[in-house]
Amino acid sequence: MAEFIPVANTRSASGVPTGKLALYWLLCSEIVIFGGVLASYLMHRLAHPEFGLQAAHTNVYAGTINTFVLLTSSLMAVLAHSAAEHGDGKKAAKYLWFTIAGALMFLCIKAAEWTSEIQHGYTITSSPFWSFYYTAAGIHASHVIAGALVMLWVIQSAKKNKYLYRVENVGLYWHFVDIVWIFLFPLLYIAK
Amino acid sequence: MNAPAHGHDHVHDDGGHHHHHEMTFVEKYIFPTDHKYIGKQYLLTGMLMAVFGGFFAYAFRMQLAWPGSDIPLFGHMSPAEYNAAVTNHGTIMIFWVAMPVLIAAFGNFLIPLMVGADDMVFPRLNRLSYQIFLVSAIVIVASLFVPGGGFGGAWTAYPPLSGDSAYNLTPLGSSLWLVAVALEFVAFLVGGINFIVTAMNARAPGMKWTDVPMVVWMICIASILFMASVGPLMAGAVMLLFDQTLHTGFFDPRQGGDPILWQHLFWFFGHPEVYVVLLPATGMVAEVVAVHSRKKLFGYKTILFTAVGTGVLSFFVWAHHQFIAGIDPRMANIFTITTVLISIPIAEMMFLYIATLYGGSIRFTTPMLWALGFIFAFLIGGVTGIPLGASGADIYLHDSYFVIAHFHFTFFPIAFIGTFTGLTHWFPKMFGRMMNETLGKIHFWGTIIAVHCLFLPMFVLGLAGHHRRIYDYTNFPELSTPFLTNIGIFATVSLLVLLAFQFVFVFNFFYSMFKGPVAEANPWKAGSLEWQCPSPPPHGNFGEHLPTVYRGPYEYSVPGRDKDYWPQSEPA
Amino acid sequence: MIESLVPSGSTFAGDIDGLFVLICVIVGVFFFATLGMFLWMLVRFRARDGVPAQYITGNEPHLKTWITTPHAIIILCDVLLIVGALRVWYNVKQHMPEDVEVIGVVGQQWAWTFVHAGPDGKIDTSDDIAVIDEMHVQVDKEYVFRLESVDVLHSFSVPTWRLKQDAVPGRVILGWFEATLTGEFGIQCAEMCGIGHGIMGARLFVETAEEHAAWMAQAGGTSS
Amino acid sequence: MSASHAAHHDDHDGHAGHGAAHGPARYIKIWAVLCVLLVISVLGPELEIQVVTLLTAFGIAGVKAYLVMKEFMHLDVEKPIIWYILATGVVFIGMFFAAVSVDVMNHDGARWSNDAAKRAVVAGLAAGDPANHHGAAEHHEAEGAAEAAPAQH
Repeated sequence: MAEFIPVANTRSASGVPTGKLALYWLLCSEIVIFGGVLASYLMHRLAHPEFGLQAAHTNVYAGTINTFVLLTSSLMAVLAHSAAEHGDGKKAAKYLWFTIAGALMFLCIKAAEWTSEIQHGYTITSSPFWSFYYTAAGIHASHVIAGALVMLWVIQSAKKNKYLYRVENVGLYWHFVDIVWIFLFPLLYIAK
Repeated sequence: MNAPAHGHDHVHDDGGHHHHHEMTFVEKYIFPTDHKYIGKQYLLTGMLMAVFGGFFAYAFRMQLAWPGSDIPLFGHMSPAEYNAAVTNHGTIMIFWVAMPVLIAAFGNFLIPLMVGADDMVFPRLNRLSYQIFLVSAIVIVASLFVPGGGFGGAWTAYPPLSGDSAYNLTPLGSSLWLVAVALEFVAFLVGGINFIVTAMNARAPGMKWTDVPMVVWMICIASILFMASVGPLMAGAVMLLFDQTLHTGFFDPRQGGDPILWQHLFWFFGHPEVYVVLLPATGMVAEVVAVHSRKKLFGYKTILFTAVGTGVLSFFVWAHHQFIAGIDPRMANIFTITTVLISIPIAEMMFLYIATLYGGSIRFTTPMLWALGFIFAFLIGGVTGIPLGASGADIYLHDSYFVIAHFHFTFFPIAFIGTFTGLTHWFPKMFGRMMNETLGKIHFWGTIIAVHCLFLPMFVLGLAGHHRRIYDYTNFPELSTPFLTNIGIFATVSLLVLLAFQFVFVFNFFYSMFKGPVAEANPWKAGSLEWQCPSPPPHGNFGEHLPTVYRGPYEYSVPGRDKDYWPQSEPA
Repeated sequence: MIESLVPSGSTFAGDIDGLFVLICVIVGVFFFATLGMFLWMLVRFRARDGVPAQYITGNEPHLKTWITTPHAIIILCDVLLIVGALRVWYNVKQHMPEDVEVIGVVGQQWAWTFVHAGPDGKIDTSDDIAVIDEMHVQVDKEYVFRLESVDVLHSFSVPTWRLKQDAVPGRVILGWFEATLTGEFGIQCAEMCGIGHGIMGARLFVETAEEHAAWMAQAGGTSS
Repeated sequence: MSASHAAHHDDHDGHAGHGAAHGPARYIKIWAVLCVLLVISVLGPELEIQVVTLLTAFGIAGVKAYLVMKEFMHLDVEKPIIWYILATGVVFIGMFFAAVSVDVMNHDGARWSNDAAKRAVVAGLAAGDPANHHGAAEHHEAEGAAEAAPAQH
């Protein structure tokens, strides 16, 4: 099918590149989605001291390693952006592969962690804390998956040195996913 | 400055595809990326869904007027079917009729044309938005036919009723309903980003923010409102879906959850949602009033500020839907104040529209009649909202037919009168043919009279204590006196008349689409950009040379010019 | 206005009716003034041959007054409305009489259970009289109701008293009323509660002190 | 060559004057700082002092988020409109929390009390008490008992 890339896409009346502007609007909508979950969780957390006792059963080590993995993959994303900025699409693609590797590692650790928790009897229906735990982390994990898939798509054009601005945009999304986890980590794991 | 570089990239890189203008039928109509076709897809899907919504309205009004009788085309109505009908009438009319038609159809069709662009900034994302929307529409219709029947817990879906199939008895219907609503939100988030970015970035050279037509502004403000308000409900929808399917206890008090939380999550979105659909309709009315009275809008910036003010304020009022729902009564005081204050910007907006008529040369064309009808009906809807927003009076009026009458006097003008305003005005641009004025006027007068006969009596029913969503009022002796019963029958008969007049529109719409007189490029002699290209606009809208803007969109009757309009793209 | 359709049967019913009338008068004035202006313009400025439209931007001071003046009046009226609404709201929903008899109201799919305090005037004692779908109260006596729900949301609505309050499962919500009119009235559920929502009604009996005592003797006797 | 790249960069993204400040070396430095902060945020709560927990867990989360936004997302050199877009979401969520917490975060209010939540707290604390907690099975029983009790009132 013929691709039609309109002139509209190339205009920049606001001074911000179109892709980036759209991405920030997307992040705005994501902020309110995660904000809704986190605000609901926080209200319950502050009013229910028993959440702290249940949070003690979470695996802080897994959470810490996952934070480290996401921080590192964020670094890879920004290095990819740096390479793309210098016009080196191949290098950018390489760094994006590292970022995807980080996403996969994050998901594997998450899977192992959840498996162990479910085996210990802490399922999504065990208590409101565990419901929030699985829901919030699950919504976040779905964003990790989505980000990794989009990165796969970006890599295809980046390695041909095309659409290099997409490397920055997917990186920005990835940093947002990272920031969400930065807040989820203390909320779900550390605060007892 | 980077823009040409990007454009360069795009033209040369499409993975081996090359650009050609002749498109196959499938490309053009089934999977189009052209904003005009996507807009028309939204329009026709919305109109089709309106048939469902209208049919439900017909069915449950018949049940209310003649309880227990066999309803033609429906048969006997059970309480479960009644609940499913009222629930899905509300859901479909708001999420699958008002939103797709007002925001998506007109937004898609008008924004690129009005800002002088050749398409949306992300045409394929735009197509994706419609496809997700179509899936959501299929899911909501499918939810009516699953075992157990459609979801019947009201469009607000308050848990625990909606969260536990032991209470609502519709295990599949309620989950599918929720999935459909969530998918619809995703579709409009994607579409909304596209609208906002198009209006922000793809404006024609020379188009300052005060040169943007009002309807574009309104659709963008509405999209921003939607985007900023829907997040908590998206999160809530996931939580409620888990409650339904996995039996978690987010909203189930037996497991330590809180049903009030859902009400907040819902209405934090639900109230701005009213303005999400209202603003595009008022934008279209502004366009039509200006064009057909040959007048500049009275205070362009003030109208804009009232719209922004209404939008922002709409985030601070949601709990007036919950005054008596068990929220802390002290909070109700704050929300009463904010709710009553929202009357200031919205009343001012209506004043400014009426002031636009001052000194004009009003042509009573069909679109103008609809626009004037909107102002008239919306005035009724607006003033009857005040008793509901004032907490003291709301104690009695809450969840009564007064509420129904009030919000139908807002939503009917928005969703239908607004749509008819836009459709009759932009029909020549959409389809390249004129609609029949005589049939249009018959349709207008029939509709406007019938709709007042339908909803004005409901104010009386509400004051007499009729509650909403009651299957059969004969169970309540106080509510089934002959006087009240006759009012109900009168309303139902008015509905039948209203529905009958819609056939006039449907005939006019499809007949004119194929057989109407061919329209010139600018039949209304309007100044905004969409009228400066052929009717209907070709692929790419303006041909080789996209327009440059020199002035505002409402330069009508400028002294010293022989023509009473001044196209935005005409060099000085 | 409302009392011509539904009798006004509690101490605060008149306040709510009065507030409604106040609002109707204020918004009615605005509505008809706006409508009059609107219709006048439609007639005055209809298209006529040889009369072009004027070029008005909306910045002309003598025309802007027509917007800013009503704008200021609306703000004043809003203050009036808010004061009126909050006064009524405070009385009905925030004020709470002390040391009065409590009636338990429990909603469930799809019936109301009314737990009357019985002869000792205290709820949660052995002589409570629990009745399904019938509420018996004494006229001109303040009561507190204790609203609960077993399963889903319900709304305890007594149109005659202008009283409405949702029952939320897991929560206990208190309110008060004082009936002023004897007789039999309707009680409805005003919040969607499932397929039986349309039949979830109950009867309210407002009785004089003697009648109420007689009912209590009879009901207490049969129920124990 | 690098000067022309920097110029192009400024041109492209509006990162005026920051072209030199953002480079791989700096990104790695920031990453190292983030990792140190992560270690602090995990070790802080081990002291089991509530103030320290709050400061290290949430204060440092704020610092980390700030660093990622400033250094990785380059929000410091972005146009104000980006800030307005993001602030829209944050402000509305803050307002949502402020208004809703009155109902959901409190278990008692003017003329209402959330008995179900209070029961959940009691049952949850009993079940989660290390003294009698031997696994999830018992945990479930305790919850079941807590549910059954109030139904009889």
